[in-house]
Amino acid sequence: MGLELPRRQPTPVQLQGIGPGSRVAPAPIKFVLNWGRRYSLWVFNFGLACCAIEFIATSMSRHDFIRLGVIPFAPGPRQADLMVVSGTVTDKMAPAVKRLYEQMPEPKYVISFGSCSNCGGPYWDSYCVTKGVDQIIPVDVYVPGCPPRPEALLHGILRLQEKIGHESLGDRYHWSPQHHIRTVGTETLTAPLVAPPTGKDVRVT
Amino acid sequence: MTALEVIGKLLGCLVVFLTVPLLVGQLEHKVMAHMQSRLGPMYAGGFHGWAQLVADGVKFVQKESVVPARADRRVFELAPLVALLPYLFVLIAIPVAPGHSAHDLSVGVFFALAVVSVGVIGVLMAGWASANKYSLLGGLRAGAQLMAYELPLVLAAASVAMAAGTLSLDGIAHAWHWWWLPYQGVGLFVFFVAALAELRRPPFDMPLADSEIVFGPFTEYTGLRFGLFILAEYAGIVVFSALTAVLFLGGWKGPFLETGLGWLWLLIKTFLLSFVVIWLRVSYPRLREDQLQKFAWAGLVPLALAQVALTGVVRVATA
Amino acid sequence: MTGADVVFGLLGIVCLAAALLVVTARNVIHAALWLVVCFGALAGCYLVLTAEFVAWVQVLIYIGAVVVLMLFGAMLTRAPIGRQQPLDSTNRPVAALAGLATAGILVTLVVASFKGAYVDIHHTEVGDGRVLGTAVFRYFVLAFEVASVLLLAALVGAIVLTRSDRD
Amino acid sequence: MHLTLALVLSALLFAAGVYGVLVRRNAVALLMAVELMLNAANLDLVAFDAWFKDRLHSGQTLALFVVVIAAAEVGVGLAIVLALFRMRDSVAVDEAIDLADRDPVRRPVEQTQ
Repeated sequence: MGLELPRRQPTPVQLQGIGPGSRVAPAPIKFVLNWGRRYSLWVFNFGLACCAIEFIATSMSRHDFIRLGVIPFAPGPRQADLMVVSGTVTDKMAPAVKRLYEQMPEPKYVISFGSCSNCGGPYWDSYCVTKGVDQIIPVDVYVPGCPPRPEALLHGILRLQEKIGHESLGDRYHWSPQHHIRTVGTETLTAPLVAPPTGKDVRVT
Repeated sequence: MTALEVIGKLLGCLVVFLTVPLLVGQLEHKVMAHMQSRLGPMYAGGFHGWAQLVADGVKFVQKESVVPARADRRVFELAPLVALLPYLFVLIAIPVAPGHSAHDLSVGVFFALAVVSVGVIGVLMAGWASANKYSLLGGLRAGAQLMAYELPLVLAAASVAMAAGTLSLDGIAHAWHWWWLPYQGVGLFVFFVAALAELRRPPFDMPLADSEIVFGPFTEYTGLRFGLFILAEYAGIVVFSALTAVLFLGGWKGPFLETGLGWLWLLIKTFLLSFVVIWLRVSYPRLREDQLQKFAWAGLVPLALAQVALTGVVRVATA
Repeated sequence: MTGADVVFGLLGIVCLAAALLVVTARNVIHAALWLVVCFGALAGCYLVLTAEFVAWVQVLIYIGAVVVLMLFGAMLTRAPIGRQQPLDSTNRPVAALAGLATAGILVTLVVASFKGAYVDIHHTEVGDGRVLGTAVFRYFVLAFEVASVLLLAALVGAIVLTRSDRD
Repeated sequence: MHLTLALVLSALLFAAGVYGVLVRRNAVALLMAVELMLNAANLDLVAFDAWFKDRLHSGQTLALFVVVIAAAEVGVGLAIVLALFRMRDSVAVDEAIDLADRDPVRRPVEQTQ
C-alpha cells in the first residue's frame, strides 16, 4: 500500500457549452443543461463479477433502463457519461478501472453497484481486493446489495438523476481566468493507492 | 428565381436536415425497443420520451472534447464536418414535388452519388487521425467497404437512369410507372443494400464492429464531434432512403393526392424505407469481413449488371 | 474582367495552393487530403467552363474513388502520424529548378499564343449528360470500347499483382 | 472569360506535378503528383472545348477518357506499390533499384540461406 504518487497538476478540461459565465447563467438555461445531462446518461458497464449479470438484467426488456435515458450504447469510455462498476474490484483490475474512468469525458458520473465495489463486500479481508471502488475514483451513488436486484439499480439511477438535476456545472469545475482553462477539483483525481499506467508500456499506433 | 426564394429553399433544406434525422433516430429507439419487447425511452420530455434525442444533443454540447495527445489535431477536428456536410448538399437536389427541388440539376443522379461518396473521406480521416489502432482498422475497413459497394450502387442507379432516359432526379421520378417495381426490382434491391453498406449500418457495420474494434473510426471521439458523426449516420439514412424513393419508388407519386401533397408521399416512402433500415439492424447479425466483400463482388455486382442488361434490352426493344 | 473570370481565378488560386501543398506536404495523408481540395476546386473550374458532367465525374471518380484508394494505400503502407521517413529525396533543388523551368516555359508559351483569346461561356452548349452521351456513344464509340478493354485489363492486372502465391 | 486564365492554371498545375514526380520518394505521394499532371491536361482539354465551341465536344469526351485511364492507372499503380511494400517493407522508390526479388542489402536473412 505504500504507493506514493507524484503530486499531479489539475487536469485541464475543455468543455464546449460551459464558459466562465455558467455560474451566473439564468435558471432556465441551467435547468435545460441539467435536463440534457439527466436524461442522456450513456452508460459504460464495468462488469467485474456476478453483479454484472444483474446490470445486464436491468438493461433487458423487463426492467429496461433505456426508459430512463440510460443508453447502453457506448462501446468505449469516450462516449460514456456514466460508469457502473458492478462487481469485485481487485487490486490488479483497479488500474484499469481508474484508467477507463479517466478516459471518459467530463462531466461524468459513477454508480458503484453492489457490496463488493462499495466496500469490498464479502471479500473485505482478502489480500487482493480493493476495499471499495471509491478509493480510486469518485462515486456518485452507491447501490447496496449482494448482488442488488435490478430494481435497486433503477432506484440508484433515479437518485443520480435527481442529483444531476440539482447540480451546477459552474461549481463542479474551477475556472481559472488567467489560464483560460477549466479544471476538475484535484482531490478527485489525485487519490493515491493505485499507480496509473506510466505511459511507457502503452504503445499508440 | 429571386434571392429570397433561394434563401427560403436553402433554409427549408436546413430545417429538414436538422429535424428528419432526429425523427428517424427516435423511430429507431422505439422500433428497436418494441421489437425486443421493451418500451424504449419513456421519461425524457414526458410523452413517450419524445425528447430523448434533444436531451442527447444538449448533453453532447456540454461534454468535454478530448483530442488524444498523439492525434493529428486538425484532421481529427475536421473529420466530423467532412462526414456530415455531403449529406446536406445532396438534400438540395432531391425533388419533393414535380419540378420542386432546392436546385434541379440535369445530372442529378450523378451529383447525388458523387457528393455522397465524399463522406467516406471523413471516416478515413477520423480513422487515421485518432492515433488509435482500432480506429485505423475501422477506417481501413470503411474504405474497403466503400470501394466494394460503390460499384453496385452506381450501376443500379445507372440502370434506372437508362430506363428513364435522363440523369435528372426530377425526370426519373416523372418517368416512373408502377410496373417499374418488378422491372427495376433487382436494381432497387441492389441499390438499397449497397446504400446500407455505404452507411455502415448493420448488418454491414464491420467498420464499427463494437465487439471487435471498440467503435472503429469513432473510438476516440467525444462530445459534440461524436454527436456530429451520429447525426451524419442518421442524415445518411434519410438521404439514401429519399434517394431510393425518388429513383425506384416514384418519389412524390402515389395512388391519390399526387398533385397537392406530393411531398407527403415522398416523406411517407422515406420513413418506410428508414423503418426497413432499422428492421434489418434488429434482424440480422453482422457479416464477417470476407463475407462482406464476397457479397459485394460475387452477389451484388453481377445482379446489378444483369439489371443493366435487362434495362438495355427493354429500352432497345421498345425504342 | 467578368464574374466568371473572378470565380475562376479564385478557384484557380485555391486549386494551385492545394496542389503545391500536395507536392510539399511532409505527411502523405495530408498530401492526399490536400489533393481532395485541389480536385474539388478543379471541379468548380469545370463548372465555370460549363462542363457540368465532367465536373461531377471528377468528384465521383477522383475524390470518391481515386483519393479514397490513395488514402487506403497510404494507410496500408503504414503512414504514421507526425514526422516519418522523409517523403522527399535529396534532389530537391534540381526538382525545383525543373518545375520552375516547366512553369516558365509553358506559361510564356500559352500567354504568347493565346493572348486575348476569349471563351464565351454564355453561348456554349452546357456539357450535360445528354450532350456527352451523344458524343461518347455516337462519335467516340470505338475509343469507348477500347477504354473498356483497358479497364478490364487493369482490373485483371491489379488482381494478379496483389495475389499472394504463397497459399 | 479569358482562355489564358485556364491555360496558365493548367501549366502551373503541370509544373507542380513535375516537381512532385521528381522530388517524391514515397510511391503513393508520387502517384498523387502524376494525378496532378493528368488533371492539368484535363483542364486544358475542357478549356479548349469551351473555346472552340466544339459541337462534338471532343475535349470533354477526351477528358472523360483521361479520367477513366487515370482510375485504371491508380488501381494498377497502387497494386504495384502494395506488392513492393510486401516484398521490401518500404515504399521508397529510390530503394527499388532493381527488379529482382532478392535484395542482399535489405534482406540479410535470405542472403545467408
